[in-house]
Amino acid sequence: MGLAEAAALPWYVELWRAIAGTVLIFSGVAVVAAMFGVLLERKISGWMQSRLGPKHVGPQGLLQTIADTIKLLQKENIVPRNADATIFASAVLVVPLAALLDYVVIPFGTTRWGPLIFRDLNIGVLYFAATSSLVVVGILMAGWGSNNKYALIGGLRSASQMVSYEIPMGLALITVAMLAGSLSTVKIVDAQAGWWYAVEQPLAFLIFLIAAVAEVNRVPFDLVEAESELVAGYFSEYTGMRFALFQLGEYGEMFAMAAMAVTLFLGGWRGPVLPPVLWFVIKLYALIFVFMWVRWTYPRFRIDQLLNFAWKVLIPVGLLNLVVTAFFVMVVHR
Amino acid sequence: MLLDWGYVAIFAIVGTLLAAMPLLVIWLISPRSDYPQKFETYESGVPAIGQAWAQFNVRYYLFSLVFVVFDVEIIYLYPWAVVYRKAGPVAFYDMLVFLAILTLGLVYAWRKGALEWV
Amino acid sequence: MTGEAIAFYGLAAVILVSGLVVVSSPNIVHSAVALVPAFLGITGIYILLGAEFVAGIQVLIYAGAITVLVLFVIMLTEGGTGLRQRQRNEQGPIGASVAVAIAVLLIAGVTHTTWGRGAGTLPAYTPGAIGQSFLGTNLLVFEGTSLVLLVSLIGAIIIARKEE
Amino acid sequence: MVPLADYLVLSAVVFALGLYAVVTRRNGVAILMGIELMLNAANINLVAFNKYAAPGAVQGQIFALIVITLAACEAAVGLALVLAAYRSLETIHVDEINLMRW
Repeated sequence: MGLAEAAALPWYVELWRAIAGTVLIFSGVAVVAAMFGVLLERKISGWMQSRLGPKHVGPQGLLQTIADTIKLLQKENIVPRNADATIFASAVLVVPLAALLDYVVIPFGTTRWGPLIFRDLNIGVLYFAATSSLVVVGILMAGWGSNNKYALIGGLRSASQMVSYEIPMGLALITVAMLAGSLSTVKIVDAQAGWWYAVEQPLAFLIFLIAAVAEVNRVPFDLVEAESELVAGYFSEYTGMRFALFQLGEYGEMFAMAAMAVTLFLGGWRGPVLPPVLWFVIKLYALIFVFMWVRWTYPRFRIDQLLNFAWKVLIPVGLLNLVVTAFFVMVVHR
Repeated sequence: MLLDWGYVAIFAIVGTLLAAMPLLVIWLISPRSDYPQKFETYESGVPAIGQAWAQFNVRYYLFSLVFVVFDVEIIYLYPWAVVYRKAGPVAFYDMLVFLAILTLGLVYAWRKGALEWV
Repeated sequence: MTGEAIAFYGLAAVILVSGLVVVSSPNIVHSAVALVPAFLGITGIYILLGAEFVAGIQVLIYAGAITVLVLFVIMLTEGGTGLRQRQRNEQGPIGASVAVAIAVLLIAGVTHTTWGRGAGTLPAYTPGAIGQSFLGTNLLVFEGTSLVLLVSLIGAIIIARKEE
Repeated sequence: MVPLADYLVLSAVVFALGLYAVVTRRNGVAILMGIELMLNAANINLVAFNKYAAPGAVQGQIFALIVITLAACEAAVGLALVLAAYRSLETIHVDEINLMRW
């Protein structure tokens, strides 16, 4: 992976390295983010509501998600008669793939040979913004392809919500890129050797976190799925493994957002004593815990409140924050 | 640089294949039934009336319209942000003018009610 | 055949196949969705040409924003697939022959010209180079775009909003 | 290395595809999609010339950025026009929008 940049490796070595890295990241996301994430979500939800959560499969219910996956594998694969079969089937691949592509630019740690990252792209942050914007297309495809009223309303709501929150997220990304003077994620982590950007830029951090929660359609911004009104939103019609792939995409995207927040604002893998990868994991799970905590703390927004919040609060604040930060950077530099 | 993107391309291709694998598995092992009501559109148990492919409200369009314009504005800030630390105060005033015009657009959309969900 | 050539012809195939779907599918939503692989293929072409930054913008704007806008408008107007209506006017044969004629003319033109090669190499870090030029030679472009965007935002809102 | 002419041929074919859509489609949205394809074809040319003819500068790429910007504006305004036409005339088929013809 992003280890020692040996210039003259033969092409098949590079090919196998790339394939091995992909398989590693894919299985990591599937097991650590999706399977363990679902379990964690259920356990933490249980803990916050003073109940136990899954308990019976394996020790303390640890194998619950594996049992769920095996169950989903045996489920029937139903395509509704009225659905548009091509779009219905391909949406399943678009959503998880767009989420997975985010992981290319996330530095998980550092070793003696250099940062542990799939590829340190020159335009890392922009790449992240671009790939996560592709999720919207997948969601619209799923919502429209199902030919189901709940699914279509969920898809449309989701699309307008996600595009609205892309703007404040972009403003937060730009603020960080301006401070670090680079779009590469590794350089941004390096620039946080002194202070974390969460300390220098608490406002941008807050904006990024709020936008991240909205981008992954979680409570309090989950009116896309709003189970009490829209059943399951855009994936109402999906059964069995296709449903599981949407879950993979959703949890993969959530972990990617948290990992990006760690990289941009919490100093990435940096930390004393413990090995860098461990630090990264600790910070990642701390943020994931915050996401789950928020879920059980706030009620769901209405769509007008949600869009107002993006356009009339977050974007003006983000713009102002950018200008003020730029001003201070200029003053300090003179 | 091309090597980097070669990796990304392989990531995309292999990732698609890996994501498609469970679909192949269920195609092989999942049960099939020909019970016709299973293929009905789900509407909480009530038979669905008409298609979902009906018309929707124009509000969705207004938001995505404002979004496209702002998204384009933001892409111009990325290259600006990269060079800002090395550039002089000129960069700051450039950005100020740029954002002032952008803010005019936001204020206009706000005043005209394009950001209202009514 | 080098890796670059393989990538180029692969991407060209993706672009042309999805482009064909865009222009010929009777289902208007299929056309709109097929725009996405076409745009992503063109992104790949930009990367082959060393324009990373433009490639990122291409995905962000075309695949992530314009496609969404197009899908929204289809859902707001036709509502469905458009299969019930005739999608093509009576100029089909004429249009096809004009398109083919222009393609042949352009291809003949570009293949019979000897293109000069410029000296120098591309800047290694395109976002930085573009940013520098926005603060120098292309300052007016930088400020001008925001004006263009302001005007089109105002225009589009006026047109799209319901009149009271 | 892939020669410049190959990129130009690709862009010519994409341009012709877009032109075909613009000339033969009845649906306003489909026509706009054709225009997007044509603009993309122009962009391929600009970026290709940047690499092959003037690699020292980034003028071609900046031009491509401007084209992308204008394409976004065009899509926003054009689709707004389609919506307005649909609202007042109940059709988005351009050959039925003939109020101004006599």
